[in-house]
Amino acid sequence: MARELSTGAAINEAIVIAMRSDPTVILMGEDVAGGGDRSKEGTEEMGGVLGTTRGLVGEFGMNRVRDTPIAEMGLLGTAVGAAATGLRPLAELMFIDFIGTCLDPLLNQASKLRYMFGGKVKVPLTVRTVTGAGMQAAAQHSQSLYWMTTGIPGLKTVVPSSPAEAKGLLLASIRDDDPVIFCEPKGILNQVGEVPEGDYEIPLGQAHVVREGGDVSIVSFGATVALALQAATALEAAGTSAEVVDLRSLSPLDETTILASLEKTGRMVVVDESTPRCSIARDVAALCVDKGFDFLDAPVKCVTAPHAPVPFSAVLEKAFMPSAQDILDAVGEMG
Amino acid sequence: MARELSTGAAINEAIVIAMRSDPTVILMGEDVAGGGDRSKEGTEEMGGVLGTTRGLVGEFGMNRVRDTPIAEMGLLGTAVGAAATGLRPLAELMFIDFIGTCLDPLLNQASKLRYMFGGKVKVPLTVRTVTGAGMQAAAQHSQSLYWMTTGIPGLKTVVPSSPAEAKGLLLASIRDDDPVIFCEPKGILNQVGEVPEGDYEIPLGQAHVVREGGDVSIVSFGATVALALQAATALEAAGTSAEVVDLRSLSPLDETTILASLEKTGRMVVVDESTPRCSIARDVAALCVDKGFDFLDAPVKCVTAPHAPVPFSAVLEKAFMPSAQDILDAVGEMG
Amino acid sequence: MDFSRDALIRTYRQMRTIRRFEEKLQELVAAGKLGGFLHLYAGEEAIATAVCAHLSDGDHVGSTHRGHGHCIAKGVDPRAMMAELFGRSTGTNKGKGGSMHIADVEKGMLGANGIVGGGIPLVTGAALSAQVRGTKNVAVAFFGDGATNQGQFHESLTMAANWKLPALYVCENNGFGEFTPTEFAIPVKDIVDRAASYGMRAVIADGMDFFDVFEKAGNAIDAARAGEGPTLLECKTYRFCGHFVGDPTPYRNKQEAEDWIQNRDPLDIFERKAAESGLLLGDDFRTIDLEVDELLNEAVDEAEKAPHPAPEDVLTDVYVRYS
Amino acid sequence: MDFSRDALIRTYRQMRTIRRFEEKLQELVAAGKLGGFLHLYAGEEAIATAVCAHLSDGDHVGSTHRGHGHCIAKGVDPRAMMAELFGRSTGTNKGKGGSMHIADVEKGMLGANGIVGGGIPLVTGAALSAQVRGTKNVAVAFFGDGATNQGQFHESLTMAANWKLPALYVCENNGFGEFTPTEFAIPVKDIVDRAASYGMRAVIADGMDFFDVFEKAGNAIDAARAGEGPTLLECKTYRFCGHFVGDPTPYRNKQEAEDWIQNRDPLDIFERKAAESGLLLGDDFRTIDLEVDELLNEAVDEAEKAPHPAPEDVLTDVYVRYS
Ligand SMILES: Cc1ncc(C[n+]2csc(CCOP(=O)(O)OP(=O)(O)O)c2C)c(N)n1
Ligand SMILES: Cc1ncc(C[n+]2csc(CCOP(=O)(O)OP(=O)(O)O)c2C)c(N)n1
Ligand SMILES: [Mg+2]
Ligand SMILES: [Mg+2]
Repeated sequence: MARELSTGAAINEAIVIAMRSDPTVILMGEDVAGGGDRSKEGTEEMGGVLGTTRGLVGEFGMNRVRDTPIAEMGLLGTAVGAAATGLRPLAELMFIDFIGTCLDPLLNQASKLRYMFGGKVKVPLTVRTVTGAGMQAAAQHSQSLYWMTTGIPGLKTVVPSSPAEAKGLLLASIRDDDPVIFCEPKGILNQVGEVPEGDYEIPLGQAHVVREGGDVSIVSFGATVALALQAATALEAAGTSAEVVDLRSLSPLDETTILASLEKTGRMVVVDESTPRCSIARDVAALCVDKGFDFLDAPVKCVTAPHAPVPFSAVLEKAFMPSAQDILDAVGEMG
Repeated sequence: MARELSTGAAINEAIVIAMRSDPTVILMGEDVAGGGDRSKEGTEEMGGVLGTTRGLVGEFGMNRVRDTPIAEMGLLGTAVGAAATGLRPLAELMFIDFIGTCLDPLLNQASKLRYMFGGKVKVPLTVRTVTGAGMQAAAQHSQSLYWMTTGIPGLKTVVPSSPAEAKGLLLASIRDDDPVIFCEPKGILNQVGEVPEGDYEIPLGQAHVVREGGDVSIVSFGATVALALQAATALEAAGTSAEVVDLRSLSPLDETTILASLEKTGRMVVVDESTPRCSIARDVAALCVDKGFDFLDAPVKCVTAPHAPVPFSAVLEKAFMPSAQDILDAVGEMG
Repeated sequence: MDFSRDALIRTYRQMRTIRRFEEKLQELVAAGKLGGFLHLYAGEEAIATAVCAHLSDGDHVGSTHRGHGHCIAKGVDPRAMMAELFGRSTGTNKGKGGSMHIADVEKGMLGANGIVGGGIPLVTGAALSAQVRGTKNVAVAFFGDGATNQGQFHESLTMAANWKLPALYVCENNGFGEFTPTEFAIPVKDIVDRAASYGMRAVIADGMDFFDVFEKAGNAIDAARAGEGPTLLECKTYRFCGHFVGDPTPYRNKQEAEDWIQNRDPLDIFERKAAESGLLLGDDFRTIDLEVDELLNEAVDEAEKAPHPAPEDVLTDVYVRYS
Repeated sequence: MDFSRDALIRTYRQMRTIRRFEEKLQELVAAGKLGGFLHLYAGEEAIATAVCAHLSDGDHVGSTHRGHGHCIAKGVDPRAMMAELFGRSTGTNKGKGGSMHIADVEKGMLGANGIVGGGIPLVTGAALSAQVRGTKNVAVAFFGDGATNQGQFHESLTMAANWKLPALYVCENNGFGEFTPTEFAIPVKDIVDRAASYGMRAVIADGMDFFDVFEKAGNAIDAARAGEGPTLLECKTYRFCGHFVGDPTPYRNKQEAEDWIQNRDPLDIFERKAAESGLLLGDDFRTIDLEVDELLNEAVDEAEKAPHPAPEDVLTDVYVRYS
């Protein structure tokens, strides 16, 4: 049980389990193998631009592991069609920034087919994608656009915060009968942690109280959970007991756990790597001031990136990304 | 001055004024003429699927009025390139739902070029588009996706609420040196109202207090302003004085006017035609519970559509769309 | 002629049903009874009918905003379709879809589609599904000339060609994309010219002639089932009505329109050719016409009497599982 | 040979600068001094150099993630580029862009682009702008073989062909899209086959031979300036390094790579042909090599000493006007 894996390796393991346990699961994406099965040519496949899918074409073959052309609209649209006709595709959108080239299959097809058809179809599609800043990858490879898929009814959006969470949430996502956008924050991809062996699912729509506390709630998800925990440690040293909630899935949103935490502490900070406008942070803050109004002892603070594209320079990128210090400052400002 | 026009006609007038006053303004879109200048063929152009741009190709010619193929990615991408190289394009995206086929030029190019280039370029592009439900146009032709463009730093998003507002805001948008998404809600397109003659601009980023009141603030925009006013009338009859704010532009957002109204009334409803998650309504609510916390006497209520695609049936579409009654209910629930 | 009397009757009945279904819609709109955007297939009936004659329920079809003909040809019940257009809970889509989204997955009908080009990758995915699962099914995308300018067309055909998918891409070249003539919007003379970009087999058919489309679609579908990959089939046709119901067509050349409508009606052409075979007589056609009329009158009556969805249904069918 | 000694020197210096600039980057990455994603142009230098030789600052160029060569060839200052890669405020983009976004609009360089295919419509827009404003300028898009599968390619070329825009589309076919061989991803043998979809003029050039690209690009650009519309120019080339700096290239055939790198280096080919002209001698080349080395050593020194942006700058340059 003390086995440690990186998030990337945990995801690879989840995919293997899903593909072994269900022959209708297929993997599609750009370079998910890298020119197909190369084992016979004396060369090796890369297994995705970050190596996450290495080895899969060897086990599952080219019928079930499909390198697509660089054509995201075709890739996702085809995955939606396959999902509506008997397969359970796991599609890779290399970086979520590329959603600009393939929003239609998500916005107007995957999310709406079931509803438009009066409930007479299901679209069991999962789209894995990488989100977030921190690698100096600049404005077109660093965005945290999960707010965009969260805002689309009919889609589910999941963001794991650790290797073990990634494995269990990905298995649940693949097996979910609705379309799921599964986000892999850059900040956790190389993180290493204990990962249970075997097949397990973490249900969608259930937030996780990562740390209990009574004075202030810090709602976070993905790479910001670690920041929240750091901030909680610092706050503890200063005599403030912080509760840290990991949302896990942004849609469905576990309102009950959020409101229960607020009821307990009366004070709320929401931490989100994305830019502020129409963000998850502000969405959760709105929930608090509606259904949680009676619990509120202080302003709800949103800790997000600024309203700007992601800059390249390391200095600017650091200024751009939310930090544990920003959370402490937010708690301080609450009075 | 008692001249009345429909919103569509007011927009047509604004385009004529903008094109006459600046030769770098061009108009591009699908069927904005309809097969080019047909005056010589004994046939007539439609001037857009809703007729809004009728007559323009006759005055400005085919060099400046460009029917594009049904290729939104090419249409908007080309408009961005033209905007960065000396033109001031006004592009038409027929319905905002089609943003799925052309998000990249907005998400990754128009909004980011200036920032990525270190401030050394400007992109004076305006995209006109139609939003909203109410015509039984169903799930792929009825969305209110302005929240999506509002969440993208580098873009501005404008939603007018009447013919006169549409004219002045469109002129300001076209002449703005940043990329602007100009939304035309279906609910106001056929609305008729007084429209001043001549050239005038309504500045972006300034909300408008449409009706003053002291007991509750109703923040609205686009087609929901009329609902807010209806509700205000009903509330007045019941002894509650409502202040109605028309946001006009969603980005930039006029925080000052919103917070001033909240300070005055202590109670806030935000009305938004879109679905709830990551909506403008929740974004404004989050503002209120942060910077306006001390003013709040009650929960902030969001009146939006439900978290669902837009249904076709008239009965369901009515249930889907926010109404004046929903606003009254929200005020009632505030206690 | 390789057709039996039964097959000819079936075919004519289908084309007639499509035509009459839409004539009903025009009447109903004029009477203020129907809402929403309606795009009529009139003039193009031979295409859907001929292509779908080769398909079974296990084969998938994807359609467009102009989808009534494809639905009927693929076996969707016109009564349920009519109820759908009335927004009733007995409709194909329980009233949630309307004209641009009519679907019946059990019949292999993957939906009309309001996004130009949006159905093309869905169909490509259905073909991928057939290939991965090792069935002998095919998938067919119907789309317009204008749709070939969409990136979704290009990306989908690239993938289908790379993978030799069992797919058929049927372009209904009806001379217009909305109000813009095809030659103004597309830089090549024939849509089949575009297949060179995918090294894809491509064939032109006379979209007004059921028999021509039947033969060419049949060859392409046989090839697809045999693992020989996809085909692009261009059917030359003409849109008899405006782009949508209510379009006054001021942009269209009256002469040209008259010529197509008077002289090249696919139902007339079919009737003439079928009559030449001697298997069907003029009276047979008129009998079918009456039967079709009756069916559709009933469909309208039923639809008008059918229940509306309940307002609460606005929130059902969004997800399979909500938590 | 139609080239003067000066032109040959200028050309060689440019190709050498591109090559050496990127060798420096590799050294700097190895030394842990540079961050971000870096895609090297090594092996493809002849293309950018030959195409841009026909352009002035008023002509626009759009590039890709692999943009260093296009920038240098279009006249962007390598010192400012180096400073940009170090993220300094003296960089071309004030440190906000980095390798995938280097731009210099005054030089007509519309930016590298991190979105595959994303630069193609921007360039099409620049060509539209030239046409609407009635200038004699042209616009050139550089993109890879993989990018031709993008919808943006298809939609842009359709528009350019419809409107006869003064544009040149240069496909750098380097055998790979990331790790996937071109023949695996694209269903046609030559990229020029795709031009049939637009009725567009199309030409293949040897991308390793400056002189061949120069001639063919020149003809296409002259045609564009003369109002004869766009051309698709396919340059056959090879990516000497991995897809990005750090890519161990396990997927690539070692023999094939060796062959291209040893026998078909565009700098060697240029040197051989230029030397044959008798206008330049071996020593001339070596002198230029030294000058280029010096320039780039200085560029690195300067960049390392240049100031970082201030953290507050994270919020500047988002809008022209904020209210
Ligand atoms: C992505 C997208 N762009 C634009 C439209 C608006 N629109 C609906 S039908 C149509 C014309 C389609 O032309 P064509 O593909 O030739 O089909 P036809 O209507 O002629 O059958 C357009 C532009 C749309 N529905 N979707
Ligand atoms: C829209 C989009 N999809 C995918 C990527 C990831 N990506 C970056 S470069 C590249 C390969 C591009 O291949 P090609 O066009 O042949 O250019 P080359 O790298 O060979 O110069 C890919 C897939 C991207 N940046 N943008
Ligand atoms: Mg058409
Ligand atoms: Mg390549």
